[in-house]
Amino acid sequence: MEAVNDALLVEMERDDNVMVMGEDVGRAGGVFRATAGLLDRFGPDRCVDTPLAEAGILGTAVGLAMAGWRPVCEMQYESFSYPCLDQLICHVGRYRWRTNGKMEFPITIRMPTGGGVKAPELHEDSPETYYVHTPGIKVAIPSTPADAKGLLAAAIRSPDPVVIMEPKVLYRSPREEVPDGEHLVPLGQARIAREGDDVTLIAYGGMVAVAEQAADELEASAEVVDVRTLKPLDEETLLASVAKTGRAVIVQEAPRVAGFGAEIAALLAEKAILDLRGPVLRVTGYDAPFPFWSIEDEHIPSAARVVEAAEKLLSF
Amino acid sequence: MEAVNDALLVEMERDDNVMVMGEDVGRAGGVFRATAGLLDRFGPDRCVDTPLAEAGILGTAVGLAMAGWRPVCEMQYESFSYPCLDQLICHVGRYRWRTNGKMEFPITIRMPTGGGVKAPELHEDSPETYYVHTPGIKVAIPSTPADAKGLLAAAIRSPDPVVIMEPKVLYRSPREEVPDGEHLVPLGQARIAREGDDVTLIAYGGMVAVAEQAADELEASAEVVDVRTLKPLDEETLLASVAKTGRAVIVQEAPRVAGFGAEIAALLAEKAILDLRGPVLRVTGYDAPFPFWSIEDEHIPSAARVVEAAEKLLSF
Amino acid sequence: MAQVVPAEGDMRRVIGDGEAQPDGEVEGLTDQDLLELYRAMVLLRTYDERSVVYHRQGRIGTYAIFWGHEAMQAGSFHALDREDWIFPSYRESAIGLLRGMPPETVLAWWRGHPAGWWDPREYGVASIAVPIATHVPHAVGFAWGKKLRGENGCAIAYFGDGATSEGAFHEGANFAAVMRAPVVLFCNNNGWAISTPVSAQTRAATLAGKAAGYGMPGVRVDGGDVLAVFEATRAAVARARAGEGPTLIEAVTYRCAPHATADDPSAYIDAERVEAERANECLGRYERYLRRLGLLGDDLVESIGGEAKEAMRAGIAAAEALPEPDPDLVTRNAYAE
Amino acid sequence: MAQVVPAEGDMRRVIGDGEAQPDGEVEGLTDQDLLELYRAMVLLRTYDERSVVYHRQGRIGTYAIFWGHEAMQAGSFHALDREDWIFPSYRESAIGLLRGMPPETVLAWWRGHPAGWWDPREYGVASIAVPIATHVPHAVGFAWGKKLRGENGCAIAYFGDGATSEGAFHEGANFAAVMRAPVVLFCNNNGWAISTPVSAQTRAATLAGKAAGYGMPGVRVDGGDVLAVFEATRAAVARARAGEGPTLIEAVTYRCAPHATADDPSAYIDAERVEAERANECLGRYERYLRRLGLLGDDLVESIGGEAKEAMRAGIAAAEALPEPDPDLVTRNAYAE
Ligand SMILES: Cc1ncc(C[n+]2csc(CCOP(=O)(O)OP(=O)(O)O)c2C)c(N)n1
Ligand SMILES: Cc1ncc(C[n+]2csc(CCOP(=O)(O)OP(=O)(O)O)c2C)c(N)n1
Ligand SMILES: [Mg+2]
Ligand SMILES: [Mg+2]
Repeated sequence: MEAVNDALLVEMERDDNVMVMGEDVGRAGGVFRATAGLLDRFGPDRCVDTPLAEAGILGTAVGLAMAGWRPVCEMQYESFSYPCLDQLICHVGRYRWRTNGKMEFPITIRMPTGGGVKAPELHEDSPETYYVHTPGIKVAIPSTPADAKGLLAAAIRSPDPVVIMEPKVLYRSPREEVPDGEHLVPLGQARIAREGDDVTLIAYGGMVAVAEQAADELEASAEVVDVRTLKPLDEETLLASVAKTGRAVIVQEAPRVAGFGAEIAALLAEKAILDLRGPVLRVTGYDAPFPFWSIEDEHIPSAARVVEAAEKLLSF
Repeated sequence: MEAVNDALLVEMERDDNVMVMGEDVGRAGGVFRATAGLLDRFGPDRCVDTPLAEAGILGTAVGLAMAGWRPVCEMQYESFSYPCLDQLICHVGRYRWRTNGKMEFPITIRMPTGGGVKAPELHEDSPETYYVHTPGIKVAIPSTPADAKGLLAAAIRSPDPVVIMEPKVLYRSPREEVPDGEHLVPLGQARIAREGDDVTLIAYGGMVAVAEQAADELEASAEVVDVRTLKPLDEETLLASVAKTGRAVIVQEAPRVAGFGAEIAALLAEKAILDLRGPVLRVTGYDAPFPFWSIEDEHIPSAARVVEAAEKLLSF
Repeated sequence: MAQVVPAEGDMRRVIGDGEAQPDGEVEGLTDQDLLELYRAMVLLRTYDERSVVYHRQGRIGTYAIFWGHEAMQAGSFHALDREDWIFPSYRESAIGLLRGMPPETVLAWWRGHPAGWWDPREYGVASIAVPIATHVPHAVGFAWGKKLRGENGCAIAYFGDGATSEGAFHEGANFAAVMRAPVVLFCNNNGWAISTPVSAQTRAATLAGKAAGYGMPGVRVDGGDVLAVFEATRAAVARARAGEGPTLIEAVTYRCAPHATADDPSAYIDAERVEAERANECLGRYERYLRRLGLLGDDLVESIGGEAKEAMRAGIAAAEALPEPDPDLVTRNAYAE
Repeated sequence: MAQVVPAEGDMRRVIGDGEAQPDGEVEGLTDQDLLELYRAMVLLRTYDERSVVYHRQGRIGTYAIFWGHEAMQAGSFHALDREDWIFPSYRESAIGLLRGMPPETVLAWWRGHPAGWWDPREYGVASIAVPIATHVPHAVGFAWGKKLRGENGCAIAYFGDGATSEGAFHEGANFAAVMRAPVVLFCNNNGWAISTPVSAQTRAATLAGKAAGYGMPGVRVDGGDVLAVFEATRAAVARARAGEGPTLIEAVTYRCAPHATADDPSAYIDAERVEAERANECLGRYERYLRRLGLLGDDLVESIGGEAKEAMRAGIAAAEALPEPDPDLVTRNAYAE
């Protein structure tokens, strides 16, 4: 969380056109405290508590961008971003195209994402598919504090609209080194979180830690690829890893059907078909609403489920 | 179009709880005339011209369902359904689950879909992925007038919320036999539109005709599978076809990334891996907004692009 | 009709302060009704206070506190018939108790246990709405649907001041008016949407004033005055039943507890104002009113309070005794088939 | 200030009927301004009438007719400075012409040709908004953004009566008021949203009345009276520039053409009313006014009309002479990188 706050601070210092807006981002500093201190530092014009209206936030952000601002919009929780899908699909992803590529819409949309925090309904969704499928929108999901900072900074500087989904479990992750000052993680580059030879575990966001744990538990040597940017996708890194291991397990917390894991599987089915020594397996959430939290651990892919899939694949 | 109108008429006759609501569905009979005559026949209580507010339409439909109605909501165009995604994701797909499965929400959402009609911006999208990915929602897309009638009737009778996307090109398709009276096409059953041995062309909606044309043009023997219901997906029929041919080309008009074609490819990569004699290829729209209409034919998958993919695969 | 003492601009008030401000009264309410209202407020208050403790003890999860909102909930509830449906937000999570829902059901919800996922038909209480304002159209659709069927029953939707900024509120209110739906739109204006004051939410002088834009009446009452709230809701329900359509009620209060157990309001709240508001909180005000009327004495206060505490003790015990949920539920209930 | 002749309830009107209703006048408008307004209306009328013909000839695609809306567009436009931005809906597709945008650009849009996809900065005209009401927040954000930068320039958003039912209108209007954005919310109330009459859109007596719910002024003018529209917009723009925030203008007219070329209104429209409205349409009214003032004669009418026709002739020729679009555009321009 400090990483996100730090990225905002650095980027707002660096570029006077960057402004932060959202529900409770000012006085309260955000319900996850991502924007703490920004109001005092940059004043109420650049750190704006908005009315409670997500479509209004994103819709006015389009206009703010037209007036020369680089708005960073916070959606308080991923599930409360749904009212803004209309603006996102109709305008945010389309307006550059609508000007024949002449105008820029450097809008960043930040939101917490994912489960594992035992919260009431609609506080633990993983809606990345809605964003990734929308043309004109880039999507990144960090899995480490350093990436949370670097990807957010890259998003803010990007001339294109970028959705940054910050796994809530990351907010609670143990402190870790985050580079001071300016720190950029370019969009579009996956990260080999762990090298291995026998099977590739492909994950992003909160699932990277799960994949890493599974890699620990597996007897075989597992490579863990952290996708980091869902769009544009770093196909090269993914394909190189699968070319090496010949086996892929994709881990995705979101509901299974037409989730982003399917896109990765489709990529492999198209471009890695000769490398594959077995089926491409997906370990995912179910085609059901994220459950009441007493059983949320049954829904969120666990290391055990990943291990099981990998072992099945290894013995294929 | 008469097929849709006929299904509404038959189902409204059959069940007094069925009502139709939407923008301009009453006096005008719908901009595509799908609801023509229903106002006269069933009165303004069961064929309701609503205010211009899609989220309001779907949101009140949830309440109507709670009061015992089976609302059939029309979205005037697919792109104008985006404001209702919030209600869809937060409530329509979740409310049965939220009552521990005790209450039914038999809501049908009809919308025209797809391109090929040379209309202004935001009249030619193919947004099925947003719907399919949402838990609790079923999705069907007919490719023939008879299926347009039968799937809609099945949707209306379904205890679950169903999105029916009606390809606009179908509205303009030549007349074809549509069974009179009650006609049901059960949800969850794909259709072999054409039998063949060498390659399976998998398509739905407006792309089925494209796939069929490609099958005509191909020298090899192509099987065309019309998916019909995207969720629940008829895995069996798809897998059986690919088991036979060993080759699959998926045709999808929607933007490529994380489109529904990816889900089909992922299915094959998981469950047909030993049958596949080559990569799973997707012929899709691009990761860009549906273009201004003078070049829309470049965006929409053409028979030529499908043929090219199939030939590439056949010579793999 | 009610004898309403005008107060603070256009805000209706019935309960006086025992000094300068005289007490009014509401026609048609029997002594039994008045005590019923008290009992309801005590039950809600007890639910709320115990829940905060249970949360601290780790026995329930994050919890949305409604301390100080009891007059709004009990007062409006009392104007409803059993056939009327309630569409609560998280802030009214326990309103079902007033319909006989056992405390363990609501506690189970806050424990993330499926026993908290009730069948709305059982109590005429819709599921707790977590996303802001999106349940307003549900209430409207329900009420409209009842009307279309020629069935009795209206609906009441509860939402906050912040909710009025959402498109869903607007679309719902407009549908309600256009369809003349028998629905009461009950806005709990507690002055805050988490850390955002109502002054940053709208430039409108009042939220009740928004009603005019929909062609429906808007009423403003003192949300700390259970009788004023009852009276306003009764009138709105009467309009609804008479086929005159929806009413927007703005009940004005001041949130003097954190937004939820996870919230620390110290960064934004005015502590002095909170102090003052707590001193004048709705249950105490009503208790003093009943004492002035001679309807309530220490004994009754104690016995009603004791009953409520006992209900909660039994409730949390029952909630904790629920069997572990079936893990298979993660894949069930999304679809009928 | 303007001399406004009250008409039809609270609806402002300046132009009389040459008989019972006397003409008013608008202070500060020179003869040149008056003729400028006429020229603008003629250009728009000509654009519209020719477009319907071009559509029939298959030279443009589906087209949203704005016949009878010229007074609203030209009148409000005339109150703007060059630095002010316009956020049109499909109904104001050709409003850029008044800023010097060539007709072929707009025609190209209706031909589905990329030459119609202009750079908003070039004319201070945002892209044509197809989805209803979603551009209202854009105008609000732009105006607010200008204000935050301390730059001049306000914004005007055009939308219809139907648009007021959408959440996007509500959220935009609320943001405008809260942020005191220098923006004019211009509602073309032409009585219809395709086949839906405004009486089925809202129970509110007027759309201007919705402004109160946002704490902003609402003004109602005769949308067929170019001078009343101008005057109301000028006042709203002055408020915006003075830092007083947004204004909602409801310009009332009656749609006496089909919604678009694809629409057949015979199923729902009142043909007699259309007849009457067409007889009193805005351009003729204004022409008669100018003739009464002695500012306009047959010669000028003819020459101004001729210029407009010539502009359209040249425009359609230029649009048709545009090179076929590069098919590769299907994959370009969605992203910068
Ligand atoms: C659509 C949506 N956006 C954001 C949130 C997060 N959130 C929960 S409560 C709240 C404030 C609500 O304020 P108000 O409507 O005044 O109700 P109150 O909590 O004061 O009763 C917010 C922003 C949400 N639940 N739903
Ligand atoms: C969000 C959305 N829903 C539906 C439509 C389809 N549609 C196009 S124009 C129109 C009617 C608009 O009426 P109004 O706002 O009064 O504007 P007018 O056309 O009369 O100028 C509708 C429903 C749309 N473009 N956008
Ligand atoms: Mg509040
Ligand atoms: Mg209109």
